[in-house]
Amino acid sequence: MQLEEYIKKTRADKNILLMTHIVLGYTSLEVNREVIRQMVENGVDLIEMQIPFSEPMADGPVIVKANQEAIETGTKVRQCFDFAAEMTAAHDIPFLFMTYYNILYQYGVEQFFKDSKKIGIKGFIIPDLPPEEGEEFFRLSREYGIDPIMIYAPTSTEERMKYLAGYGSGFIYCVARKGVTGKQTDFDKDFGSYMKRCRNSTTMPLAVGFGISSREDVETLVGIADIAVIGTKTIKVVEEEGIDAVGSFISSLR
Amino acid sequence: MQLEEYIKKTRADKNILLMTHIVLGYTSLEVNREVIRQMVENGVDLIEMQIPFSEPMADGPVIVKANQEAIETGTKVRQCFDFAAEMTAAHDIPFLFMTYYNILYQYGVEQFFKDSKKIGIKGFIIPDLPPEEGEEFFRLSREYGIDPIMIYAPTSTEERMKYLAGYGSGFIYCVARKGVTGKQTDFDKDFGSYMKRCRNSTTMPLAVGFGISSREDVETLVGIADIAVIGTKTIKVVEEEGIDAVGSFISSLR
Amino acid sequence: MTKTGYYGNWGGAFIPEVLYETFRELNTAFEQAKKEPAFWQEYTDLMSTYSCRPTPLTHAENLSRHFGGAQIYIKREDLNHTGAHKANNVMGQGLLVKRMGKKRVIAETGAGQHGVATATMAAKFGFDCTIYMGEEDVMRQRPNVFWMEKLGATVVPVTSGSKTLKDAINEAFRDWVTDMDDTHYVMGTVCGPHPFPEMVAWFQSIIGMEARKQILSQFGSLPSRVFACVGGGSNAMGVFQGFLDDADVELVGVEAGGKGLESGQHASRLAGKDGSAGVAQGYKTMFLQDGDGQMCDTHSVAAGLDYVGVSPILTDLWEKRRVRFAAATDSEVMDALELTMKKEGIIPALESTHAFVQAFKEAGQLNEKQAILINMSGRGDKDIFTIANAFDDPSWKEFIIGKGAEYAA
Amino acid sequence: MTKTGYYGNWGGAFIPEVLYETFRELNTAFEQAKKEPAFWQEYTDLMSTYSCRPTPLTHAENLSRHFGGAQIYIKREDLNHTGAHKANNVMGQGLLVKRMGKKRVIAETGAGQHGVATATMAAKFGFDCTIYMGEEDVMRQRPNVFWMEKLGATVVPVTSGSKTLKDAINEAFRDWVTDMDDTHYVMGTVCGPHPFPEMVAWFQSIIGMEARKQILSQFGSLPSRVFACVGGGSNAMGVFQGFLDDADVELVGVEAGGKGLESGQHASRLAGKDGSAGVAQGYKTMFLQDGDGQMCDTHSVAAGLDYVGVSPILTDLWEKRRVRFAAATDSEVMDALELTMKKEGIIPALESTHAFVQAFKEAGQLNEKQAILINMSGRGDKDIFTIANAFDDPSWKEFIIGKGAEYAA
Ligand SMILES: Cc1ncc(COP(=O)(O)O)c(C=O)c1O
Ligand SMILES: Cc1ncc(COP(=O)(O)O)c(C=O)c1O
Repeated sequence: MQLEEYIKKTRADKNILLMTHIVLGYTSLEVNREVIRQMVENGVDLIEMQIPFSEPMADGPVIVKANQEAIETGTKVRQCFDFAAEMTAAHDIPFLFMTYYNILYQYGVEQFFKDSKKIGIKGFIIPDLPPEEGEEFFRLSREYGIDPIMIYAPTSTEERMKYLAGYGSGFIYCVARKGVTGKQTDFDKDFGSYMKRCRNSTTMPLAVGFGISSREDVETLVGIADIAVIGTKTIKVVEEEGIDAVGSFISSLR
Repeated sequence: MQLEEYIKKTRADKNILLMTHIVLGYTSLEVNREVIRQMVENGVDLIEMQIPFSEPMADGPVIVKANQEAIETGTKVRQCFDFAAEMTAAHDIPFLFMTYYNILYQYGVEQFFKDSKKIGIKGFIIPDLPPEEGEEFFRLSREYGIDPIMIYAPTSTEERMKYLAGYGSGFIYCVARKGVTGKQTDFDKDFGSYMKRCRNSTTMPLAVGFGISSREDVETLVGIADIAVIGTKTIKVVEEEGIDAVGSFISSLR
Repeated sequence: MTKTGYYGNWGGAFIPEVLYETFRELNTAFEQAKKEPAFWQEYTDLMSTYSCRPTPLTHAENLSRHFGGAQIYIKREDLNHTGAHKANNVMGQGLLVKRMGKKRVIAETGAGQHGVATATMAAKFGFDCTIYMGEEDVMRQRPNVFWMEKLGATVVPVTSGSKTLKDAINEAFRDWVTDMDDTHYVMGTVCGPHPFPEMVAWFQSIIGMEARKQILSQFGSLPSRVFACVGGGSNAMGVFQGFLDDADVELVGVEAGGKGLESGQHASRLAGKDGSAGVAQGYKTMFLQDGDGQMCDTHSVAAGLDYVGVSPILTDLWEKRRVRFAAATDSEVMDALELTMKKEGIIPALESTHAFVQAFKEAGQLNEKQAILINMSGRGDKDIFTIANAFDDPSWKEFIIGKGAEYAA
Repeated sequence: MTKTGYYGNWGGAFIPEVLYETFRELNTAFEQAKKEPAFWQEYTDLMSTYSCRPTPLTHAENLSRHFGGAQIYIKREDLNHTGAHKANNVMGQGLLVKRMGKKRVIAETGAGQHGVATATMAAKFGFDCTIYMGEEDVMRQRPNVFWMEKLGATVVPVTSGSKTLKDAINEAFRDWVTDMDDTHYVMGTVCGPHPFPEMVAWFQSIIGMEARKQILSQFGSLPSRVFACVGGGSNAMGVFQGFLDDADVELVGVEAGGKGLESGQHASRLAGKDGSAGVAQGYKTMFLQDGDGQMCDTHSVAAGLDYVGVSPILTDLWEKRRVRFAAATDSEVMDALELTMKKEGIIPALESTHAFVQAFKEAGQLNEKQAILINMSGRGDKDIFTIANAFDDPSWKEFIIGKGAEYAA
């Protein structure tokens, strides 16, 4: 639907797009606001906003800690929506929600779609929701026109990838390697054949995430992927160098 | 043999005899020497000298501790014999050895009799040697003419007492109550019927021990027993009031 | 879209894509094993030569007399090798791992029982072994940590989240998504994504099969009620399966009441009113969570019951009213433990004692011609630090102070 | 003069007169019970419903492969209720006590296993219970003391003599001579005055009966050698009795070698040259004593083997060369323990590990068509303080220091 179109259009001018990831409420919504501002100003093309969850099973230690602290400092799902509404209004790039399924389930899955639609969220990334469990979710995503971003893993067969692609839209999130977020990725021979498999299985744009942290990483992906996803690294930049370092970090990537 | 005769003769002048007990080597042989001197001077009629043993199963805490310390300070069986020889030479009353069977067993049972005979020991009290286990012991006691002192207990039937008497000579040691040495004894109705049973079962003199510690105790035994045995109490007197208190304690008893 | 692994409305497999193949392989191996009578035979042979199955059923005559009601029978899972029912599941999964040709196992553990059992199985089968354990549980169950290490396992203290069982599960999954080719995750209870609930229930069903036979032969008829404590629910499912088809046998699951159902400090997902439907740790069940779906901190004196979720199979049986749920508070547990020790010479694990509490409450409602059965999931030896502490035992404290001073010197 | 209760030159009943009647009564009750098949049936029923008899026989495949010799089989007495073979004897004597109508039991204990077992039996049968335990053993086996107390027993620390097992035995006798009418002394091993050696051996023979049947059915023929640790000798006698008539089965008793047979710090009465014939604690056997007959201080890392005497039955079998004796040192024991944990997932008690040491030394002398059998008398959980200490485990120490500081605060 709308995301695929946006990506293809934007790709006309850029050899690769950047999608960044932030954890809402970490270290505060004020910090998120400033980080997002700098990201957008420095040319980020899409932003996935993670609504924190107490059991982030697929995340690595940095993001786990961010989730946990965001919850501990009182970040509520309601506030995440309000903040997201503010962001979509302020910035002219697509925003996605990334979170675990229980957040939708408690909110009420349809209500979650309805409210997300209302505030202009373009896609959902739900790492613990395989198509086998997502009947309602995929029906609603068609109904509300929000892209369900499917995830490919290095362990996915081509057959499985095609099956997954049948449920998704917008783009495919290709997890660069086994494991959780936040560890460095080796772009070795296996990675090449994995990406070939991804490419063969869908015509949707491909985003690659997990362990992308430098200009070299991003360059490696040019020609192979459409979007490079920067996750853990921006959290580390803020933690280690402060909010003001985000802009220059982002602009250094491409 | 000789003990029974001695007791009967001595009893002609006294309504009850006194037998005292000491643990050899506790707190030292020097102390033993002085204690024995005072005992004899104050009219004690027989003395049982306990050769210390590491496992004094039938003794109470005071005598257990005395045994243990005597061994710890290096008291050897050989020294006990030498000391006993000195005592039998110095004092004109009968001395007995009291000990556990293992002391004889290690020494060599026959050698133990031979050496005891040589130094003039008149009797043996071995609380862990019932007639059923004492074939060699009783044979040797006849051979060497040393009286094996049999023990009666309140739990002994009259039949059993008669059986025991068949093995003993000299006198019978009537344990005044159940339990180990050193605790106060109640001379109640049961005690009376017990002593009657003892009396019925033998013509030998009767000694009563376990918990005899005062003039009143001794007086109670007059007419019932031939010998009152003072055990733990003298150890306590020495511990609490010093060696010099032994003489007056003994003379206070009768 | 095939929806497998559901029990009524509960269960499923909410897993990250990277584990899809691993689960496919596991499902295949499990389905295959289930079909082969030789596999179950191999399993029972192993359990009867390495552990001591069948475990006995003990008639608790003194307790029965004490309460003056039903005859109380105790199924003795404490006599298993490693001291709890956890051995059943673990040895069964060990056989599956051998079939699948994997060389490494990982597991989460709360009380440490499942960790010790897994480390034991790994030693026996020659697997590498890593155990994830909440840092708080590492503290309260140190003896078990010591044994796991001595058995050759690596114990990783988990410092995220509430530092208890649920966080150890998350961490085990994080290991698994990194290292699935050679590694099997030995889930310790009837929770998690399909096929775990079904698989663990299958291996644990040996408890109920034995118990049913035993009570029929020892007591002469079926029990009126069967009591089991419910952490994840594996020992409960184990014993309940022997009686599910016997409509007259009431099945009672006992959850951790902690400091009371009204206190907010408990782990009762079904017995109280605090649980709500949710999806986490790969499956759908009743969780203790807030309105946003964030999991709550739970509390129990028994580390093995201190968990936010519960078996989807039990949630289904609860919804269908086949299993009744109750809760036992920490202090009721200490009282029941003391009584059981003094009356029967039996020391149940703190987890297991929860089942005793409810059985004791109900024994008097029945008559002496009726029987009730308590599943004693494990022995209390492992809990000495917690129990001595709860009883405020002065000579124990003195002993520990002395030892501590000795080591500090 | 009838000499009963002798095994060759050993045994007897060197008891104070005050106990004569008590022993007569005990002998009568025991002789009567031995004659009644119903008594043995009652005993085995109790053991199969309250403990988990028959205990399994485990084929230790990894250890067998490791040593490349005989097939190693382990008889799993650790899986008994309370964790050791001690339960067999204690429950048997409990049934006798019930017959005799007594209401109180006393016992000595070294490692604490016999004390826990007796306290357990007393709880089950409703007897009062007092346990005598050397002060030194109270220190090194504190968890067992805690459990005994919680089971309702009074534990009396014995401060006389060397403050270990032999002194606890003396103290128990001192209690008994005071209070014999209502009280039975539950002797914990095959020592002491007749009928204890015979009685304890009889109850423990259940081990060997089972083991013989099991190895015939699992391995297909008799083992070449049977290994058991020897403290007093009850677990050894228990298993040996299954094979005494099989002349080709070599029986090996393993004593505590402590710091070495030459060190003077051990508890080897038969394996070394330091033992000599003597009479103490009511019976005649080989003791560790000096030339005067004073008992020596013994040493072993395993409290349950730390004893000056040994079963008169075993001394007879040793003299007749039917049982061979060996010794295992403390450090050999720690190595064998570590290996057994890592290879088989089994944690033998320090006592039991002595048998493993000798079996490991000899396994390679045989071929894989032959079998050896190790009697694993108990589990090692109880020894955590000793084992963690011996392994010098830093995180254990840290944990204890922390707990100590918490309690001291
Ligand atoms: C002895 C014991 N019982 C019960 C449990 C709870 O688990 P489940 O509900 O799966 O039986 C545990 C968990 O560690 C345990 O150790
Ligand atoms: C586990 C265990 N094994 C062996 C022994 C030694 O006793 P025995 O030689 O009588 O079997 C003990 C004594 O406490 C023990 O606890």
